[in-house]
Amino acid sequence: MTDTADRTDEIREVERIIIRFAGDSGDGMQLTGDRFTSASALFGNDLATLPEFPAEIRAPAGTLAGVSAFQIHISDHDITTPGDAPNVLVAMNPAALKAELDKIEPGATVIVNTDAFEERNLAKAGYADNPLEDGTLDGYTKIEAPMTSLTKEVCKDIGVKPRDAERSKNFFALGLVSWLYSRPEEPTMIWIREKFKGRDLVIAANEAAYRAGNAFGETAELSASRLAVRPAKLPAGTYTNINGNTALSWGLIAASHQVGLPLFLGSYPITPASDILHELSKHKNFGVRTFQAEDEIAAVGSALGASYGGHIGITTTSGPGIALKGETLGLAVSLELPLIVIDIQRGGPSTGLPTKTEAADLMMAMYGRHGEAPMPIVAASSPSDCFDVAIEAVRIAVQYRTPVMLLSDGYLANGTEPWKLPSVDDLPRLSVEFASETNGMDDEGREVFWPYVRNEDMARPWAIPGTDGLMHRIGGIEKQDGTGNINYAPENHDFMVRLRDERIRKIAETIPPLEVTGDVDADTLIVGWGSTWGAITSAVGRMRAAGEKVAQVHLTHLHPFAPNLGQILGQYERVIVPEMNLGQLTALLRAEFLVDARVISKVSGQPFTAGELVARIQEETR
Amino acid sequence: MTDTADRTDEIREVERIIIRFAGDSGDGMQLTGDRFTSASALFGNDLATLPEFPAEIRAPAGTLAGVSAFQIHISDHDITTPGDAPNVLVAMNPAALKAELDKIEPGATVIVNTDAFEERNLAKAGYADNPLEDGTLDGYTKIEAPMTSLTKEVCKDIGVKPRDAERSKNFFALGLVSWLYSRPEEPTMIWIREKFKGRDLVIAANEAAYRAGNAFGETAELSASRLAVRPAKLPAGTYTNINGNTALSWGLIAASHQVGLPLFLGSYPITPASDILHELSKHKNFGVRTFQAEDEIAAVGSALGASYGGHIGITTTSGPGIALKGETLGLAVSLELPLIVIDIQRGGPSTGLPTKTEAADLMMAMYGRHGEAPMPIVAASSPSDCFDVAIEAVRIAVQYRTPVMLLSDGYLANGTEPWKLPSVDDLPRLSVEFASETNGMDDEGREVFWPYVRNEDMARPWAIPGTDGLMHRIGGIEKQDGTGNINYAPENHDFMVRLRDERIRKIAETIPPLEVTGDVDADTLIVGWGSTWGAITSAVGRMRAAGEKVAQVHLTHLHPFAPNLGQILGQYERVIVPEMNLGQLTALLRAEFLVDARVISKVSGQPFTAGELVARIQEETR
Amino acid sequence: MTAVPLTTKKDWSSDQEVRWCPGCGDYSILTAMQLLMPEIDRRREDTVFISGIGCAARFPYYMNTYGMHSIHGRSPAIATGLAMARPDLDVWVVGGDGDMLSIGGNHLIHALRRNVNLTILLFNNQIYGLTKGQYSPTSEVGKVTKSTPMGSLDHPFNPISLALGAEATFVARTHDMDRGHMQEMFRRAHAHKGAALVEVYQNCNVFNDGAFGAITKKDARDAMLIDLKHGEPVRFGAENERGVMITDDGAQIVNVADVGEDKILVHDETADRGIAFALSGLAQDRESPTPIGVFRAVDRQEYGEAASAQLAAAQEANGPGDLDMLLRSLPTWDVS
Amino acid sequence: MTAVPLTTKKDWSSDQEVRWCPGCGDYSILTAMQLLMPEIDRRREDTVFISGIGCAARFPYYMNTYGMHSIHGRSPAIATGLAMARPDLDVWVVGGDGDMLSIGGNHLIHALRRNVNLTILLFNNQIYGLTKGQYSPTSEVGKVTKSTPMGSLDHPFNPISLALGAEATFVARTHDMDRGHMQEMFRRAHAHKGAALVEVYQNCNVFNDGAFGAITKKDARDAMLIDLKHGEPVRFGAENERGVMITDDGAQIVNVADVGEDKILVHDETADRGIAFALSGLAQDRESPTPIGVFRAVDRQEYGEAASAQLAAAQEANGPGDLDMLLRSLPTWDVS
Ligand SMILES: Cc1ncc(C[n+]2csc(CCOP(=O)(O)OP(=O)(O)O)c2C)c(N)n1
Ligand SMILES: Cc1ncc(C[n+]2csc(CCOP(=O)(O)OP(=O)(O)O)c2C)c(N)n1
Ligand code: SF4
Ligand code: SF4
Ligand SMILES: [Mg+2]
Ligand SMILES: [Mg+2]
Repeated sequence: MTDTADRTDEIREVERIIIRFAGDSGDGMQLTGDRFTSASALFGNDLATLPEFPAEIRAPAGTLAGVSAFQIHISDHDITTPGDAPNVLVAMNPAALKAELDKIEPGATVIVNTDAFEERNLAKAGYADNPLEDGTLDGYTKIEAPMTSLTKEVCKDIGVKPRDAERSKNFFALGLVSWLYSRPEEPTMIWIREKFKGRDLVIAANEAAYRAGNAFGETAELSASRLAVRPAKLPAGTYTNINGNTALSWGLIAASHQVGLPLFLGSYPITPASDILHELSKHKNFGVRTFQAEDEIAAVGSALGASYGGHIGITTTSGPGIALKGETLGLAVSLELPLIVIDIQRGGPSTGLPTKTEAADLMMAMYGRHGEAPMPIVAASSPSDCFDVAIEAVRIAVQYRTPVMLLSDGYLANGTEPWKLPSVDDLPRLSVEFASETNGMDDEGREVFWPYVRNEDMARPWAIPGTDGLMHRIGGIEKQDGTGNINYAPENHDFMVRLRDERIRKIAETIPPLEVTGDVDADTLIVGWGSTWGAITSAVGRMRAAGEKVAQVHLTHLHPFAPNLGQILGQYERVIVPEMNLGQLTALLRAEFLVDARVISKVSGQPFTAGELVARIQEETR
Repeated sequence: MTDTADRTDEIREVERIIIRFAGDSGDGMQLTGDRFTSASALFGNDLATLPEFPAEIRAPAGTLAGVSAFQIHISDHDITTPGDAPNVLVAMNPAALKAELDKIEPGATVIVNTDAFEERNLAKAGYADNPLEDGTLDGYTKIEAPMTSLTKEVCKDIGVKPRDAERSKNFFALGLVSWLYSRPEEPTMIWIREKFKGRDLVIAANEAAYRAGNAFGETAELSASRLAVRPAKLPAGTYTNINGNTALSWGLIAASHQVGLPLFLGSYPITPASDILHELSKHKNFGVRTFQAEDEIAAVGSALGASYGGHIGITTTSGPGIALKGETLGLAVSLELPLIVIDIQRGGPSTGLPTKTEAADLMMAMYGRHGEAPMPIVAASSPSDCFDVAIEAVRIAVQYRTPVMLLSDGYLANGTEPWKLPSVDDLPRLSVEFASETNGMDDEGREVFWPYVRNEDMARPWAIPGTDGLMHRIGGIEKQDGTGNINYAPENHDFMVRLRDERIRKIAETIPPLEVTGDVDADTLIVGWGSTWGAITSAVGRMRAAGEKVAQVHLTHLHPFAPNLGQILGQYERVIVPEMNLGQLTALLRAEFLVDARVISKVSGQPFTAGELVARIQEETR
Repeated sequence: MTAVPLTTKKDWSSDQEVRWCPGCGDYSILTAMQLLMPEIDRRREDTVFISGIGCAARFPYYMNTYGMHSIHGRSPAIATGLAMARPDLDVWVVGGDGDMLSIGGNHLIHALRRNVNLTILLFNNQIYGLTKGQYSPTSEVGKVTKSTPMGSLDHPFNPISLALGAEATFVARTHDMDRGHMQEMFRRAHAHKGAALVEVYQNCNVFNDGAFGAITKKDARDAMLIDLKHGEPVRFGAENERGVMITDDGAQIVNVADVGEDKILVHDETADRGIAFALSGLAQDRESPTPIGVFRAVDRQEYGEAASAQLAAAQEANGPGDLDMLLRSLPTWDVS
Repeated sequence: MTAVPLTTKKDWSSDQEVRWCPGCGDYSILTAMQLLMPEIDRRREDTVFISGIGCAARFPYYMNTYGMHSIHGRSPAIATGLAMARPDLDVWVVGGDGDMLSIGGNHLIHALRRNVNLTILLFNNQIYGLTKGQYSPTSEVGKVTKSTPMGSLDHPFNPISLALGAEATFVARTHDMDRGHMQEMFRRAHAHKGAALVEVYQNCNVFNDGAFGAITKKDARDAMLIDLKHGEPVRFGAENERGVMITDDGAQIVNVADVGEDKILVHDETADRGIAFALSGLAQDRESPTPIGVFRAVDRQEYGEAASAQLAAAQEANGPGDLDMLLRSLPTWDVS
């Protein structure tokens, strides 16, 4: 046995590694992935992650349905996706191997927990023969480790019962993988000690398992497989590894802080949006009120009630919830009150694929209300961008007194990336003033408050209950501009319908112009929105590196569009729009700008990979 | 006094008259209009009507808000609208005059009930001076009749108390107008006797009032104003005067008859859709089940449940209701069950203008569901067309096993036109077969039923509970094509999303090609959908009569479009789309066919008039 | 809180024309309210009326307070958000039997169980007024309406029973023919901390005229209205000769003379819900004696206050939110 | 109706893999049902299970019958349509406490008041299982969950009370630890004509383990479960030493010896709703004796049957629908 220091020289340096941890839901793969991510982040790699859960809470152990996976891409330079085909697969049981093998790249390293490859498990996974023996893994680098038994063994010494010891086998895997890919041990050890504080046996078991994994690498002479990825050269600053739902929650809190109004969240649990409710409910000391309503309609209703009262009313949900909120959103449009409506999109239609990602709610966001009921729409493009977009949504809502739809998706919600923390001083300065004075005169010459008088942004005054002398009534029946009185006159309705449309279009005035990246003078422009940003950016990067000319533009504002979008589109011969739907933005662009935009569509519950995008863009441009 | 026979010679013949009856909600103007309509229909005129109710049940008497109006266009030739500016206004009180005067044509005849023009009523209507005296009616032919007092007078003799007598004053108005415009008396007398059977005093009062109105014309020497409109030359057949909601209800019953399945209506009352619920609930002897649900979601849910059971499930509502049904419609899309969803559109957004018409729910019909949830859409173009479109909706639903959205609007719902009754033998023959046999094999080789196996229309089998041996489960989670088993695989989802899209597009195969009318070789094509048909047809007629070349095409199918629409659009330099919204079909056409379609938009709660359409088309084409 | 100025009915009346049908019971409820408000020690500025859609739901337009005429059935949900966000306000909810019990039934029962600080007035006319006369969830079985030409089949809700089943802390009933009683109930409901439901029997003279005539008209009241009064025996009749007794078979109407005075139930607003529920069951149709008054009034944690208390406790424990600290609350690392 | 063939549990089990967490109470409910079905005289073909969304709502997939796994909260509405359209079918509705009482609360109470012929099973685990552990409308106050880190504030519904308040004609409670009792309740509910609600206390061992342990575990049952039996005195305890008495203060738990046997309530499923309601109120927390069994079972017009009767009556009166006559039912005129 040589010592570790010695071996280090043999470690091959690579630019990037993509590892996929896969096991039974009960195997703790999400945690393992998280730990590996943390260690990599602290080490200074750029990274992106993609957790994938089964739809069942706890599907029967050992079955394909129960497989839980976590993919992480670590790199020594700026990356934007969790990677195409993984270079490494950790399979804790046969089901995991079966479910994941076709996702990884040819020649990849496959690390298996051999203990789990016994008859019952093989059968449950639907393997007639043992894939470790029948040539299934030919062409892969196979690393076989009896993780369960080795973990039990090291745990025996410290007095942990075998059944409990078994639970630590994911730390064995983590130890082994960390050794193989040169992750520092310290952060994980610290974490274990904090997390399990007071449960000394658990701490000891996990530490021992981790070290056993480490040692297994050494003893099994796996040095040939060792790789290292250097820290990335990222802009200086303090970083944290963040997922979209957390970033979104914090963005809302930040916006509330900036605008000086308390948050009120009315929500009904639904995957993958629930974590925003969970996160916000932890921050009551920020004055955040969270209300778990009886359904989605009550959720948005309560948020609207809070907005009426001068709070920033928010409602969070996923597609099915938005489908239920349509009528209330129409009311919000008519009332012209600020309201933030957050849709963490998932696979549809109907219950669809609750735990998978998709971006097919854009049209519903745009049109899912009766009558002409326009609503601004913004979309986040990466986990950390959720923070910024949340602030932008609040800005639009309070400045223009309008409900705003914010679109994110399951991929952004749970995926993570390192995020350079903004300084609080640099956050956008938002502000709003409640009305405090009368602004009209009634027939008898008395000063009164008119709720639908408009300022230069065409926004009406926000006069909250409790304000001296501004008593007024608002409602969903058509009203007269200015006075806000119920008005059924034909001309008034026509006027109001157009006014509501125009006032939303007017928001474009405060949307910064879009910037085209890549080869501005290319023939082909790739237009994206939402979470496709990472894959598109990476694909465009690869194509350009290979000498192809491509331009890219990514939209945060879906309604109204940034003011220069039409002009940009006009400059390109070919406009290609990758979307995780059947072509929703594509249709909007075609209708508005009459450009022959073409969709590259993927609706499989999975994000695009950069590789497949390159191929499909090439197909379109050939 | 000369006798009537004599005077008849003096009656001037005209092609058409447009009369608007207006009065307080309590004045019985709808009934008056109805009676005049019936008499005209029986007389053989072509006609079209437009009733307009106030939003309040009974707004305070005498106020502008309480004005109820009924417009009728009678003609000696085929007409398609209730007319532009009325030639005659009957104003039962000052509020009616004030509210309606600006709608009528210059020089029109204004018939007023002078008794109502006293101080209190003038004040309620907001008149400082009496408009009958201050020159307001200069330039109009004014006919002043003290209707209330004359009615009371003739009723005194027959023993009716003054208070009760007053209620008959609308029959006075009817008598007068019938005399002026040469309507036969008999049908009205018969109707009065039937309607009030057993209430002899009421019959006597109404008859006396009618005759008094008649006599008033004679005695007041109004012969100069007398006009007559000859019967129109309509195709031979039996006619009835029908409104859209009744036609729609009958169409559903007819479809049920043709397809041989019972109807189930789940509905929640809402203006202007409630009358379909009312109408269908009268026809239980047709095996029609109507269920007034607790809300719109339960309404569509119950209809879907009935569809699952092998009925034709129907749900009727207006915009706000559709906004609530979105989630359940997504389920229906996923379940692939027949379901008829009827939206009688009204002014929006939100509560909007409940009693006014609008056609701004097309985009919601198209996109108001989360995920990719395509649904066919059909729209009715005239009151009687509601009958045919209802049958077409049922055809599509049962043949293709899909929810279908049927769009009508407030104007069609309440407006009437003469309808040549179809022969039952000539109705479309619909048919459907329930599944009765297994169609798959399970892993163990047993014959089983697979709910998502497809026929040549890509429709899945409709196996209703109770069927021997076909037990199966369906649901809203993504399923495997064929077996219908829950399936989370990426490829399967992508496949199913595209399949659902394609199977709806495939419906185009059974949609008859569109026919262009007017000048097929014109430069300008007017594309319409829904209730604009009448106004567009009339406008195109007028333009062509004036020597301008215009082509017209009207869409019944909004999704998918008729197969030849793209080709038609491609033939014209200019595509103009009149819509009672801000340009919803326009956007769909632009996105799908990349043609520069331009909207002519009116969103005032009022239908287009032919005159204003002519002007706006000319503006666009100049 | 700002001092409450002296006001009169006129101050509480908005400038909007009242648009109910002449003779509608809603007028007398409005008048009762506008006359009552000056006596309640809240400013118009701090008062909000939230309603759904329906004739009843027009109410907020006529009150010179803050108000929202929202959408059908959702007023309890919207008001819940407002009351939670702004515990300083006085939030009233008004709606009809369709609005609150049909489409809005779920929001109502959840607001009741949560005990949100709302004063909820349910104008029960046993019909859909605004949509011109369909039966409602409180209509009697067999009702012939536009949507039920052969008579309705649905067994009605008893709003009092439903509210008690939904854990309401304050439930009362009154009727539009007795201004004093209405005002007393509104005042009590308003004073209650938490969700208070008042069912108001309201005559729709156009589509359901006289629905309550048999019990509310002056000369019927003695025999037909059981006026519940806390601490007093539950008795009624011209001579107070009838009363209510609790047995193993529930609440029974008896002749006091037959059973003896001491067997008569003494009304206790704070008693077990079962008794209030049994009392609510006495009015199963229009021809049986009907209890009015406060069925139940008990103290329980008010929702908005409890929510605010959690905010305060969180601040107490963790200090006021510090945004910078929040951003650094997950593991961080520095790149230089 | 086709003759009902002899079947076994296996015939009622679908080929789909059961996907609840190991140890979940849903398994025992499924087994109870699959074992019971062969004893109920309905064919699998005529049996339909309709559910919403949630762990409980997976139930239909596992029954070899017709079934629909619909959307969250809407199963009572969908089932209402099916039961009305097809009175020949045997329609069951299954859902969790979130599905049926939170988002679906309104549909449930309306189905109950209408008395639609549905057998409704409410799996109450006092938690949202499928969305991984938020509190539900039946969770106890103060519950710490993902969405309520400082404890929940909402007073819970008592599903039995709510159902009684909603005019239910059949209401029962059982629990997942007693197969025999479950089967008895399912059988009774199924036999009931109209809407029958059975609340099943169900353990979610992942997110709310042991919620009912204090009352349902074998050695606790004697002291903690009050087994309601029609016609029998309501007594419990190891020696049947405790019982329930009705007083002006509601239902009281007493020592039988203290009050005498004849004061003990004799359970009557058909008695006034007030008594059943008072009984339901006995179980206000997890540590108090809890009644199980049939609280109420009364006859009332079944909705679908009544609807069908109207159709028959209309045909009787007007003859079967004649389309041609219908088209000519308004005034017509001829043009030649
Ligand atoms: C979503 C929606 N559905 C239906 C309607 C139509 N609608 C308006 S009021 C009403 C019911 C009115 O009855 P109720 O609540 O009892 O009030 P009332 O008019 O009797 O005072 C209905 C069905 C609507 N406005 N919105
Ligand atoms: C419209 C909609 N909102 C929210 C959800 C998410 N959701 C699924 S199940 C569920 C609640 C589950 O709790 P319960 O009904 O008690 O069933 P359990 O899982 O506990 O058996 C929720 C909120 C959804 N699927 N659809
Ligand atoms: S319809 Fe009835 S409830 Fe509505 S305003 Fe008229 S009388 Fe009142
Ligand atoms: S989460 Fe709870 S209720 Fe759901 S399957 Fe698991 S144990 Fe059962
Ligand atoms: Mg009502
Ligand atoms: Mg639950």
